[in-house]
Amino acid sequence: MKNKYSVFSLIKNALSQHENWQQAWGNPEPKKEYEAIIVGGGGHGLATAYYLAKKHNLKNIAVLEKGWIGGGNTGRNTTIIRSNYLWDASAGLYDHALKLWENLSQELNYNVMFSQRGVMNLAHNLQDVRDLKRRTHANRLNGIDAVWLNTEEVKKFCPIINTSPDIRYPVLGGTLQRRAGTARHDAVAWGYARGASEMGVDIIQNCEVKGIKRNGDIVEGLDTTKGFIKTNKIGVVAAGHSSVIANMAGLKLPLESKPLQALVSEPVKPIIDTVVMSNAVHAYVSQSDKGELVIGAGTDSYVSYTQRGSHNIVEETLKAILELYPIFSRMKMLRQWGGIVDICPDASPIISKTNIKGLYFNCGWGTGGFKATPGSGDLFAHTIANDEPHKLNAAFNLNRFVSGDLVDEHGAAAVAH
Amino acid sequence: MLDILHPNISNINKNNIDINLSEEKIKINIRGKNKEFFTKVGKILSIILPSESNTSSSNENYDVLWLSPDEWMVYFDENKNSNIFDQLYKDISSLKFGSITDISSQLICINIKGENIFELLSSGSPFNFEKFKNNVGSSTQTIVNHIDVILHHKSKNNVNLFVRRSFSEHLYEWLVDSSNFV
Amino acid sequence: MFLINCPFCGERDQSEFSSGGEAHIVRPKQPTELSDDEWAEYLFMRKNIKGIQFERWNHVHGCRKWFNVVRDTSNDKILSVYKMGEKPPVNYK
Amino acid sequence: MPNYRIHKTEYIDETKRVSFKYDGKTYFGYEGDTLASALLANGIHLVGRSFKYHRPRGIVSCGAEEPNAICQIGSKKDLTEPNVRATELELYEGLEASSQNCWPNVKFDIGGINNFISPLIPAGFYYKTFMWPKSFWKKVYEPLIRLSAGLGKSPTEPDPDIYDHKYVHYDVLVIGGGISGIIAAKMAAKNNLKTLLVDDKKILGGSTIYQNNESIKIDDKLSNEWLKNEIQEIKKLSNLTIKTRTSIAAYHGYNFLLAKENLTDHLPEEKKKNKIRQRLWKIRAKKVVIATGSIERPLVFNNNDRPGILLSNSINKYLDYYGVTCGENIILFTNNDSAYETSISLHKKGIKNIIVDLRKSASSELIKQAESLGIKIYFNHVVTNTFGYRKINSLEIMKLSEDGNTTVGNKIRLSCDCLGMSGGWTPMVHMHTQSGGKLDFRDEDQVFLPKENSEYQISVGSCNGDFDLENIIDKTVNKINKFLDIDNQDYQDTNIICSKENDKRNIWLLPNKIPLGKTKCFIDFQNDSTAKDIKLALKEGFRSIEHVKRYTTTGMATDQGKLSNMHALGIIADTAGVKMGTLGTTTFRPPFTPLTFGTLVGRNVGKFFEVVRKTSMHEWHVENNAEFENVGQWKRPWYYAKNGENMHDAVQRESKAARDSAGILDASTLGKIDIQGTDASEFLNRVYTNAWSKLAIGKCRYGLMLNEDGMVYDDGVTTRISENHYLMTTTTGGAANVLSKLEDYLQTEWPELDVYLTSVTDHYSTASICGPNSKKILNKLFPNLDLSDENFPHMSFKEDKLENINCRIMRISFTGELSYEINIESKYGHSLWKMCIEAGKEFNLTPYGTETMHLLRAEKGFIIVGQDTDGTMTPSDLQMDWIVSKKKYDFIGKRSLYRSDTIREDRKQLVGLLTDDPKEILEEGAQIVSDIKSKPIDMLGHVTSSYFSPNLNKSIALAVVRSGKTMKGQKLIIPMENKNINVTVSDTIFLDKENKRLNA
Repeated sequence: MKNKYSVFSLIKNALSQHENWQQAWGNPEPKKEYEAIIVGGGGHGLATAYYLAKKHNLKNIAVLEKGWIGGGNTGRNTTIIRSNYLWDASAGLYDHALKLWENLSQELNYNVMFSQRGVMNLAHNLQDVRDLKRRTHANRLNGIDAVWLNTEEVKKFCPIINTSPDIRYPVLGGTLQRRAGTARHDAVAWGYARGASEMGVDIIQNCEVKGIKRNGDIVEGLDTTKGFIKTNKIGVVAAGHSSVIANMAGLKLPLESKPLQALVSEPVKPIIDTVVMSNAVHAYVSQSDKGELVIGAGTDSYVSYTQRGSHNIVEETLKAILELYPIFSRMKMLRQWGGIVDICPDASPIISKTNIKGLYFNCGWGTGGFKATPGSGDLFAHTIANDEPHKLNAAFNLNRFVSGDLVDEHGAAAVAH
Repeated sequence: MLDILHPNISNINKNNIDINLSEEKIKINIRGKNKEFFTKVGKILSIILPSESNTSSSNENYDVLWLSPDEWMVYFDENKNSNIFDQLYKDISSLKFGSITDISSQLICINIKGENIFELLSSGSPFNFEKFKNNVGSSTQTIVNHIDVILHHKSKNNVNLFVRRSFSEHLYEWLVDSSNFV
Repeated sequence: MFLINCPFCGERDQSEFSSGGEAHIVRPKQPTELSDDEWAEYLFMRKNIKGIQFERWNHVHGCRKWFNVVRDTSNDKILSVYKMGEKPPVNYK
Repeated sequence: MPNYRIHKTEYIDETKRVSFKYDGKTYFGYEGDTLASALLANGIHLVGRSFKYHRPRGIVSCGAEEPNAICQIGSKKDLTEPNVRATELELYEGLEASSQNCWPNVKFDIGGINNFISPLIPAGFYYKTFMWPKSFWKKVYEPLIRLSAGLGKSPTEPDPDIYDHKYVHYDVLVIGGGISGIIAAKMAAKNNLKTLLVDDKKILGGSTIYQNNESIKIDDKLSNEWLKNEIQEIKKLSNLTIKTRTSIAAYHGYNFLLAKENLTDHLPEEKKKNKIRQRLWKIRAKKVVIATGSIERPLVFNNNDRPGILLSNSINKYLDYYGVTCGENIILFTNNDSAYETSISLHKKGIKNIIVDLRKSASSELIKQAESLGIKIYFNHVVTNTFGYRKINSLEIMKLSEDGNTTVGNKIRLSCDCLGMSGGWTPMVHMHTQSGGKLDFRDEDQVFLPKENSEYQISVGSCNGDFDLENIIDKTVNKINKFLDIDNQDYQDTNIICSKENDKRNIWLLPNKIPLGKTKCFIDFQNDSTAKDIKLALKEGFRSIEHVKRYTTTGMATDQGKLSNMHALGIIADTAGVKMGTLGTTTFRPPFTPLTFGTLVGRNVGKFFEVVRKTSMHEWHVENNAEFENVGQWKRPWYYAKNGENMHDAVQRESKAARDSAGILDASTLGKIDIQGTDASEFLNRVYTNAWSKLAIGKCRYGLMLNEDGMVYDDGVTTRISENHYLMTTTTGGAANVLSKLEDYLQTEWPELDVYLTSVTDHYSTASICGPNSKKILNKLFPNLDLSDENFPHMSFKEDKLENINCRIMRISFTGELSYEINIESKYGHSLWKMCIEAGKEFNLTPYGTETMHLLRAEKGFIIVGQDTDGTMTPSDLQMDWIVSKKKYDFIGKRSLYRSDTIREDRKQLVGLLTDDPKEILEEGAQIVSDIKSKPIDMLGHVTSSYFSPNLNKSIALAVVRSGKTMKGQKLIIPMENKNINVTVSDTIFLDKENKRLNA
């Protein structure tokens, strides 16, 4: 690695007042032609390019990003990583990702600060208990660490939760995945960008795709704000805007794009050292390494590309937060923001070929794509390189909406993640 | 003897706000579109159904609130015309001119009056009461503290609030709590 | 929070409404005669437009009526509302 | 103790002395002070340590932009509050505040060691390290990083304070009560527009209210005198509501704004009790006038962060508003005229001061005034370094080169105890951009300005980039007249005299002889990001402003970059050689200043967190020891704990009683929809899977409703009341959704159908009596009703009266027992229930809850939608093919039942399970396998319902299992954590397969 990061390189550079650091990734102009182009420079897109270069030996690759890399949902999410999904297909997909997360900092030589502080999902009614136990059993048998905690154990694991039986929806227990946790979202995009760039991938920012050129049912290239670029393989990973790109190729996707909101509090000294999610009352919270409480809200019910969203979503979420953590009432919201997520009818993603040759889509991650970043990139790269899905993403094809073989994760994923 | 059990709502008076469980009322949901429907209703109730949104019509016996272009609610004190429902049902629903549904127990009527009632409602309702409070007879369906309500501006600063029975205690408690802070 | 002009009740706060997604997706009159692909198209495939979208809203906490809205999803501006069964305004494409 | 309060002002009530504690020590201030002004009056500048390097930091400003003076307020576990800006907190008797992010104390802070290793910890250092050895991350590095997290401390007990919300609607909202806001509000209100004026301070007037320079006059009065007059005027306007201590937090679309009003934060603790602490105003305004003013910029030079270095205008405000001087020997460092106002004010109060001005020369009225007063001015000079650890004690200045890129000549060392800096003014465009407005960049004074105003909002005054008074007043008046479409003449003849600034010179990063890498030129004080951090980010390829911000954390502290964003942008632009206008700003996200969660939630906490729905019988259940289950928003009796039973015992007792004699269930929560219209039958045909046209009047039928995707959505019994009239029941949880879905189909897909739907869920209360003795009980209640099987068979309906009150009685059964559901108007529900209990006494009529109901129906293999289904089950999967009409042309979801996946034979299907050990009760949710050794283990399905049946004296369960339909009699395994349970697939009906009990 020409620009290896370590404590030694920090010391060395400190001696020269940090004047000699090299660019983390390049800033090239687009070439005329690429073997493959990834549309979308978020975590998933950059990871796709990284694995295409690293595992499939494609060297002439470009990632096109209309703004700045990591500026979409990668930089806007609440960074929760877990793999305790219900169905085998989902569990396989997300646990593949989780295993990659566990070595990602070393693999990329970039500290993505993956923190395995555990993710706990709470149950607030009897059906929640059944659903979460079902998930816990499925996870255990799928080799995914998951344990059921009763109310006392929940309280012990996270003492600030209000587990009083007198609240509106008392905590009846919860499921805990200890390997789950959080990571530093920006670092994931930057780490993959740096890794991909070192293997020769062109990362082209401020380059918006304006059209997809086809010859019959085969793709030929992309019209962009930086001119036409030829290619026979296009992988679209443009979360939020997937339908916009699909429309350029004359495709409709089973997606709706909706604002998802999140907020952080002012930083305080560590007060919660895990991630707690609660679908029934719509609240989830963790604390960042800066000390901010990171709180995810729900999506709005309407299609919108504004990245704004309604105020009532935030209000409803904080209501639930105060129900579960009444000690946070005097904490202050520092900033709120929205991201645009594209949501599939079955709350599972699409990592798939299309009926246009050379055009691939990776989309529909809804509110929970961040956790899948490495796995998604790896499997999408496989799909693009081989023109066939990997067995771990075979179930996440587009045809499932025709056959009816959906991977319905509503029960387990509900509003969130 | 079958006792009537009212939701746990008592009379409250503070900060220029009176909150009372209203007298027992008959409420009838009436729906229809065709000419016969309007004629029949007009005849039976001696009233012309309000056709304008957010309004009501009243005579000495009945109040009729506009709910939607083909839906109204008639309400009146229980001791008056207790067979009017049967008559409406027989002449309209049975003859296929529309729909007549008794919703007397579906809704609880909470009467709120006093100078500060619109302040009170505004702590939980996004509805713009500017016009409403200046027009006696206005009616509207909206939300108060996340609960669906029908409001009827009966007389100056006197509003009948209709809420589904199962929500009524909760809403009442909220109204009482809110009246501390107007 | 949008201010939505219900064609029956007038301007109301968004919290009185629920969104019903894309408008003018007509339920096929003869579903049994459709192929799986055609049925999937009706069931799941959406334009999901960034820009001017025709969509349905329900004044669920008011008059309970469904109606259509023309809204620019890129800035959330509502350009027009019209009742069910009415023709969409022609000045929006 | 030194006293820096040097003169009286009308805003400080010197008759009201207020004592307060700071870091454990008692001090005094006066009513009218902020915590910051009181600290400064006591000579305290050092108030905190910075986040990363733990450098000593002092008060910098006097407002919301304050990055340093943030404190922990109070020490009680429930009332303490972190990160409160001392510059905004009004002083009150008994206030307790302490500094944050330092240990053991602010003067000696162990963390200060970070300042010495700062070369090793540049921006983004953690991305480059803490990776080896891998195992150290979790054990060593991460705990270390987390140890340094955060500033203040969260409360640890629930908040006793009350918060409230209120919706308001105005014609015009004016944000900001400075001079332009006051003018705008007056114009609007006088023209019959219902107007709201909000300002975050205690009193109106902005910065003009203490402006008392002779060269600035309006109608021959000092500007502050003139404005006080105006304030008196507007207070009389009946159309105008004025809210002080109220700040706009967010500006959403459609002119929906949130404002936070502080009601008790300025009161001593005993006066706060039982009052609303903060109120969130939810404002809808037809038009919004933004008059939020501007804030002064710092200047970026080496060691610009020492305590005692403030914004120049803040020094002025502390002096003229609070009567406090920030020092006795002050240097003002500026690139514009505003510092001269401060200088002249200081001079007049006898405070020695000199000016260092970046500009080569300048010649406005103000400068002439300063010169005539003999104030020393160093033009064309720059501060290159400052000295003093806990407070500034001196600094160095040097001459600037012609092009301003370097310094020339000799260092001049000047002593001082305070430095005021003014780098110009930044218009507060937050509200404009939050509303969706775009920005323009004005090169002349390097400011971002609202690009265009919409018909719904405009910016006036200095937030619009209009800086001198003449400009402010004239432009505001013109713009407001146009914006509101009025013709107000109030300010037509206003005569304004003010000093005009002629010369500008802006340098984002001031030159220095020392290499940048060895300097500490702070940009973001709180997050400790410096000019060299920004340059490092750029060097490493971070080009976008958002990248630089995130990499260096500039602008991400609790002040959200109010002081730092412009310099970060400026340095990026200069370094990258692009124009600032093209670089754009980072997004200004709500809220403008941090907003308490409590305020955002209002009174929707505790018992008002969410609606509780109760049936008419609720009180009886409470009196009879019911434990409740939450079903949606409803409270339903779960089981009745008689004589302190546990749930298992109660359910066993209840279940047995229901089958042996009689049981009674409150079924009022089931959704009920009244359906009328000539096409009611056709409508039901379309929404249910089975056929309805032939249902006779007076009969009931069970129906299954699907989603269009073919999956089971809801179920219930529907009764035909008359030719055109049905009563549909739905599940408790599904009631609202079913009604809304049916309305949707009626209004949008089938408008030709003459059908009306009306919810009557709350109109009826329902008591369901089941068991072999139920008929006898019914007979006691309805002696005139012929209950014979011939006259009143299963699945039929009768009307009868209970003491003159109409009842609808359905003979339907969810338990498999002979069973009647009595529906009565809800106001009599409680009475009905009591009468049933009374009538049933001799038959041991036993009230039972939802748990027993679930058990009883499971014995009969009846499904519960939502428990035995999960949105992936078709009727066929549930072994309910019998309910799907083959004849009907269409119904909701029909087409989906014939897709390639839904016709698969090996789908998961509902089966019964019997444990080999009849005492073993399976866990609901447990997974089912056939081969425990397969890898990966192949899960065939899961247990959906499981009970110990007292009537069968064994454990029973329902489950969904792959190809379950064909597996009857097969052995399967339930692998639990500590054991494997052997089960056999059975029929789903465990009891009374012949349905004999229905007619028992």
